[in-house]
Amino acid sequence: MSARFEIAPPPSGPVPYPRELSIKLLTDMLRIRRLEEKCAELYGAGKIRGFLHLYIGEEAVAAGSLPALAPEDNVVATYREHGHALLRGVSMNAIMAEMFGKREGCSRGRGGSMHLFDAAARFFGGNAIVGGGLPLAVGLALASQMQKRKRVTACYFGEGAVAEGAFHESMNLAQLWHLPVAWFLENNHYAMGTSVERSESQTDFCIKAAAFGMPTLKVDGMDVVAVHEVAKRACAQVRAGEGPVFVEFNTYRFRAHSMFDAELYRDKAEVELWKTRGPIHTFSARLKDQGDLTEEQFLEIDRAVMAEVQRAVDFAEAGAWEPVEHLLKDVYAP
Amino acid sequence: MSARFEIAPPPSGPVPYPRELSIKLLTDMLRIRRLEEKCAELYGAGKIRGFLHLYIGEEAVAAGSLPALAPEDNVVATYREHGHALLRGVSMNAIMAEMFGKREGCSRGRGGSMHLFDAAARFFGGNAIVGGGLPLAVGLALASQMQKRKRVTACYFGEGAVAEGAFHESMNLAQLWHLPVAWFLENNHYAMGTSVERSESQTDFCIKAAAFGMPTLKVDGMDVVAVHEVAKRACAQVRAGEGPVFVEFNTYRFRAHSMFDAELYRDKAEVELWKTRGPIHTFSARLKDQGDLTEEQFLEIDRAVMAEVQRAVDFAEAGAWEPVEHLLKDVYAP
Amino acid sequence: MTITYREALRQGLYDAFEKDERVFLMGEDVGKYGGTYAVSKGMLERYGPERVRDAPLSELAFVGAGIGAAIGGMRPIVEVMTVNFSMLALDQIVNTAAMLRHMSGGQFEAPVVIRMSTGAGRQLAAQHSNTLEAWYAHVPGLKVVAAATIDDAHGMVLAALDDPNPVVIFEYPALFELRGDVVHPSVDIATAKVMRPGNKVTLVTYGACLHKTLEAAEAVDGEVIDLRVLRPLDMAPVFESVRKTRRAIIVDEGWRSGSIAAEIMARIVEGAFYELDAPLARVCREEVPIPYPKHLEEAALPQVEKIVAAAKELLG
Amino acid sequence: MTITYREALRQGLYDAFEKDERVFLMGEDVGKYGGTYAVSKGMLERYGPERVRDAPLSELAFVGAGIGAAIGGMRPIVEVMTVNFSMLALDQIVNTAAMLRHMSGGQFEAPVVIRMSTGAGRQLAAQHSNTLEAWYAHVPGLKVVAAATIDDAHGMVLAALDDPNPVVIFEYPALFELRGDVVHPSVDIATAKVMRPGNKVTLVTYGACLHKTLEAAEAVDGEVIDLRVLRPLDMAPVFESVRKTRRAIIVDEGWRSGSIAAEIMARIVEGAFYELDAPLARVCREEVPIPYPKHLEEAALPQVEKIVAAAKELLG
Ligand SMILES: Cc1ncc(C[n+]2csc(CCOP(=O)(O)OP(=O)(O)O)c2C)c(N)n1
Ligand SMILES: Cc1ncc(C[n+]2csc(CCOP(=O)(O)OP(=O)(O)O)c2C)c(N)n1
Ligand SMILES: [Mg+2]
Ligand SMILES: [Mg+2]
Repeated sequence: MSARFEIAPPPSGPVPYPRELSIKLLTDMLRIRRLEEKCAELYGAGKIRGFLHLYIGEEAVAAGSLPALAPEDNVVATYREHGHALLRGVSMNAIMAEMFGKREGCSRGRGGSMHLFDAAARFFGGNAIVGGGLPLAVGLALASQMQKRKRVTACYFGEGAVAEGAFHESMNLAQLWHLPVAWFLENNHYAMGTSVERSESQTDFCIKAAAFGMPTLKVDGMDVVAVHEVAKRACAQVRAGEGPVFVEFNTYRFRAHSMFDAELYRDKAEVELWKTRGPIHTFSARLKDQGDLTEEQFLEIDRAVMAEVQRAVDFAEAGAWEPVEHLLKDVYAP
Repeated sequence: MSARFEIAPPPSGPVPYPRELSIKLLTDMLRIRRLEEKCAELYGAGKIRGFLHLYIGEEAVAAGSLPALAPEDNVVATYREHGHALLRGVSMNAIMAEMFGKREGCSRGRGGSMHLFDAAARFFGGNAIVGGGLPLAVGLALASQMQKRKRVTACYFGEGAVAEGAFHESMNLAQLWHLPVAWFLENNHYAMGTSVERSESQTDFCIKAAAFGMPTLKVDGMDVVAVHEVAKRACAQVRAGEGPVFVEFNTYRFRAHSMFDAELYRDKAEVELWKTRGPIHTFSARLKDQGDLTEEQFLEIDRAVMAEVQRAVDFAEAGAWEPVEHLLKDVYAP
Repeated sequence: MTITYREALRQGLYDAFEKDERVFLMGEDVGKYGGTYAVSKGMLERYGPERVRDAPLSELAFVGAGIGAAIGGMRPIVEVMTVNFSMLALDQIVNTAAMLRHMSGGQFEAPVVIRMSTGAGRQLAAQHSNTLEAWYAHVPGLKVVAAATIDDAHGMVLAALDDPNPVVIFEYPALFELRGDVVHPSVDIATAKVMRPGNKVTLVTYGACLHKTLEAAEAVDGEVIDLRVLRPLDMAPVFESVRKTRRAIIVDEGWRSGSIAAEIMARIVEGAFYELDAPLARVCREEVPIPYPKHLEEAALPQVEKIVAAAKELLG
Repeated sequence: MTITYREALRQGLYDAFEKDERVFLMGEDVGKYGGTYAVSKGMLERYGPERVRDAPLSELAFVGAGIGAAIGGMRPIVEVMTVNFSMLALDQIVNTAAMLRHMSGGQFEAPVVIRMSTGAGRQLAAQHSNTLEAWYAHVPGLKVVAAATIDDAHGMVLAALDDPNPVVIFEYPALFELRGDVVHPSVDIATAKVMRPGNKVTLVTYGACLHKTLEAAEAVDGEVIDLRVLRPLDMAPVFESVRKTRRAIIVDEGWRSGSIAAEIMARIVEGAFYELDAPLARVCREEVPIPYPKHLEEAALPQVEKIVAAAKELLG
């Protein structure tokens, strides 16, 4: 079992936000959750194929951090990026169509689950190479710096990526050149079946990042409030020109790594324990406690989200296949 | 100018060794120095070609650390490895013949200056890829560990290599698996023309290594006594099964990076300042101070070394060229 | 009783572990996860974490460590999850494993076995569908083999461990459910093999394409050759076949330009030009990163119909 | 007034910097050291450390950063000191730069220019003498060019910056002292070029081998074609020439198996088989890591005499 958070109590206490913001955060988490539950179902039905990596359990990280970004900022993510794309403003329709492989998808159907892209949202993917997004983020940030734009590049990655050389080289470049990057580490404690204790000699990732001279922040990634506060602070620092910031979000995936995972490497009990800290139900409980939410309201939100999901499925179903004649399109610029 | 050691006084004080050991250390340093001065000359004469990287100024590191190793230990080095090969027991003849490209060379002439190898001495090269030796060292150490042999793998590398992903990944594996590696960082403050301040966001390399949970030691690499003491300690720890140790030797190269370097990137004054800390003259001064060495004795040692160098040149000159028919030999095992 | 290609791979690993205790397996998720593709499932329980060693996501260092361990006297089998990630480890494979023997004047060898899965066909999209056999086959000092059959899935790892050179073994997830018997428990890694005799056209291939090619051969009386070894190539059966059929097509899942197919064509034109009655042809991957949707992925890859069509065109 | 190849490369960089202020140069020791091969000498003083940016030894990340900066709207020229070290950066070049446009459905482009020196001939031994053009030319999404002349040394970087695709430029230290005039200040990166008309045999080559091939052509009335662009290939002048000479030899500094030469041979046999009066031949690097001594290095590489001998053999 993972050593950390084992006995930590679930997030609790008052939510210090206007009700509108609270409801938005809750809705955002639910949108990811319901979207992905539907994806899992559609995978079973053969509508979605290839690799599918669900974010279920980790929704507070995307939901709390993405609103800290401005439209002109950049987002770089991994293959576990449905939530990030969605909350960055890519429509659920375009995401679902992409997973179906339809031309109405956000990558014209060519990318699938692991390669969501959206130029208008400045969403730079979707990268199926672990650690592959980090150098890209360095470059995007370098461009903004040279262009003298106050633009944050937020780069999400899993803790598995920390062992890669790409992590090390990218941290050094970012700090050395004082680049405007917010490194958002989603530590869900496992890289496929490998727990952090079995892949890292140092399991405190903030210590690793601090060794580059980088300011670090660590936060409970199951608490959307904590995430949002820290993300705002990190982005403000970066935007103010103070160089990169490293944030570790401690979180957990409730589902298997991908649809091909027998989950031999962790106890059911561990998963159940983490589920007690589930970001959606703990947050709604807090909102209910303080009178910002009723069960009826919750159900209403959920119904609206489910309707959005259904519309996305319908949209994807109704989408068209890219004609085979377009196979070689966009390999090179015309 | 490099910030560190700028005002540090040259190594001084009594040498706590029996005279025999002291003379050996001095002789070893001189052997490297004279060998390489001759190489520079032979490069000018066209006898040695390709890349030639001199270790002049850094001799105390090899001279002090290699005697801490036992014959069954492994040594992995870089392209700046003449001194390491020599003090590991590769004959000067075989080294010089290698630089001439003769078949009597320690790599049959195929490797040249950057690729000295010697199986008998367990000297695993000579690697022209910066950082390339580190994963190799991890593997050699892993083999010893699995074979339950008390064997240290000493891996030398420059501070430029620290920015490479290979460094990061290798440190983690070594510490995670508790492997018997002595990481010997030769920090000469420059990677070609790039000073550490311009390549590392964190210039204290021990902090970087410590972030892997690894024990670290830092030492004046211009002081052969200090080097020897620390190397013995490090090797003892590794041999005792305490896992890897990281040692940073602070040193300086007096010559250009290679024979193609105009040295635009550093002040002459800086070089001169470091020369006052030259490992050979400061060490002989100390020996003289305490009556272990006279000028006459020094000159005698030097003459013997020069004679060894001359014999090596003669040997190399008399060596044979590998016949062209052997071009494809040893690409595959027969 | 037949077994699957996946089981054959696993059986080969078990046999190797039993035969030589210097053998160990190292790679991402080979142990506790049960193997990415369940190839090494059960091995951790049987042999323990020393010999079934999960590695962190550090392709460059753990592949390099495998090379180093081989130099140090062990017999590592390094699993790179897929050829896609092996790009991160190429430096160690080329600059150390492939070159060490020669540049040390024959003093050192690195008898490492590097297994990687390769190929497309499962809708994994651009970054997870590469076929880079041609890159590896370009490098002197490496032996490169491709397991297209149950026998080879089982036997190649054993043969590779018996070889003093670094050997890269390509495995094909597209074939994991293929069934058959282990007919020859021991195989060589030196020869190409005629898999179906035929008279009208020589069809040269390797890896997952073998099975499509065999199917296509039925329609055109093709003689099918499985290269098996991509470096060093064994051209003798190809030349022999071309002398008979006077026509050849190469089927290769790699991108067309710079493919293994191109090399085979070059060899045929160098060595058997006057035997040819028609131009050589090839059926390869289209020059595109593999798109996700099934219809586009299929269109990008060699297929039975394309092979048949190419053969018919050649036969005029 | 003639200039050297090195000066032409430098002039191309200066021109690029003057033309577009989004252009910057990034790589190891491009600035303060003055450029490993003094190509960028003086540029730091003129343009400052932002635009002439020394990078730490981190090939994967700084090449990736160049790609990212290109995506972000800049026009980076990334220098990888030599092709040997580019192995460490391949993942970013292939999985990001080459694939991004296609897998994003055409939304993003990465117009990065990646320069690297390549080739052997200066006794730098195994790890510093690779010629890996064939690897890069295998990858869809990349444009790959080789500068063999003064015009191309000068003009290719400008043309590459004008191209919306990622472009890899190979430069040849073996040619640094070559002298000539800049005759065409602007060049395309789309076409192959006949460098010497001839009648008896077509000699196709690129990079440093061009000059050896031109010399050899004198002895055998060869028509010499400089490919210039290794991906996508321009075969038209090759076909045209072969129609005339009916014979072709490819000269390629890369290892024989899997070389660019193999691809050219495959294309000729696919496209011009019936024009050929003789087998195709190639003169390539021997299949060995380059040994250090001069006589062995020379023996390993294509040389004028070998080209002449191959031509004479073909001419019967
Ligand atoms: C370079 C590379 N190596 C291996 C893989 C296979 N792989 C895909 S996801 C994964 C685990 C990554 O874990 P982590 O970074 O923690 O992210 P998480 O999946 O937990 O979100 C692995 C090993 C890959 N995609 N890329
Ligand atoms: C991977 C790689 N990148 C670049 C080079 C070119 N290069 C050779 S030595 C060197 C500097 C290395 O500096 P450092 O590691 O500090 O060792 P030093 O030369 O100072 O001993 C560079 C950049 C190389 N050989 N390998
Ligand atoms: Mg994880
Ligand atoms: Mg240095």
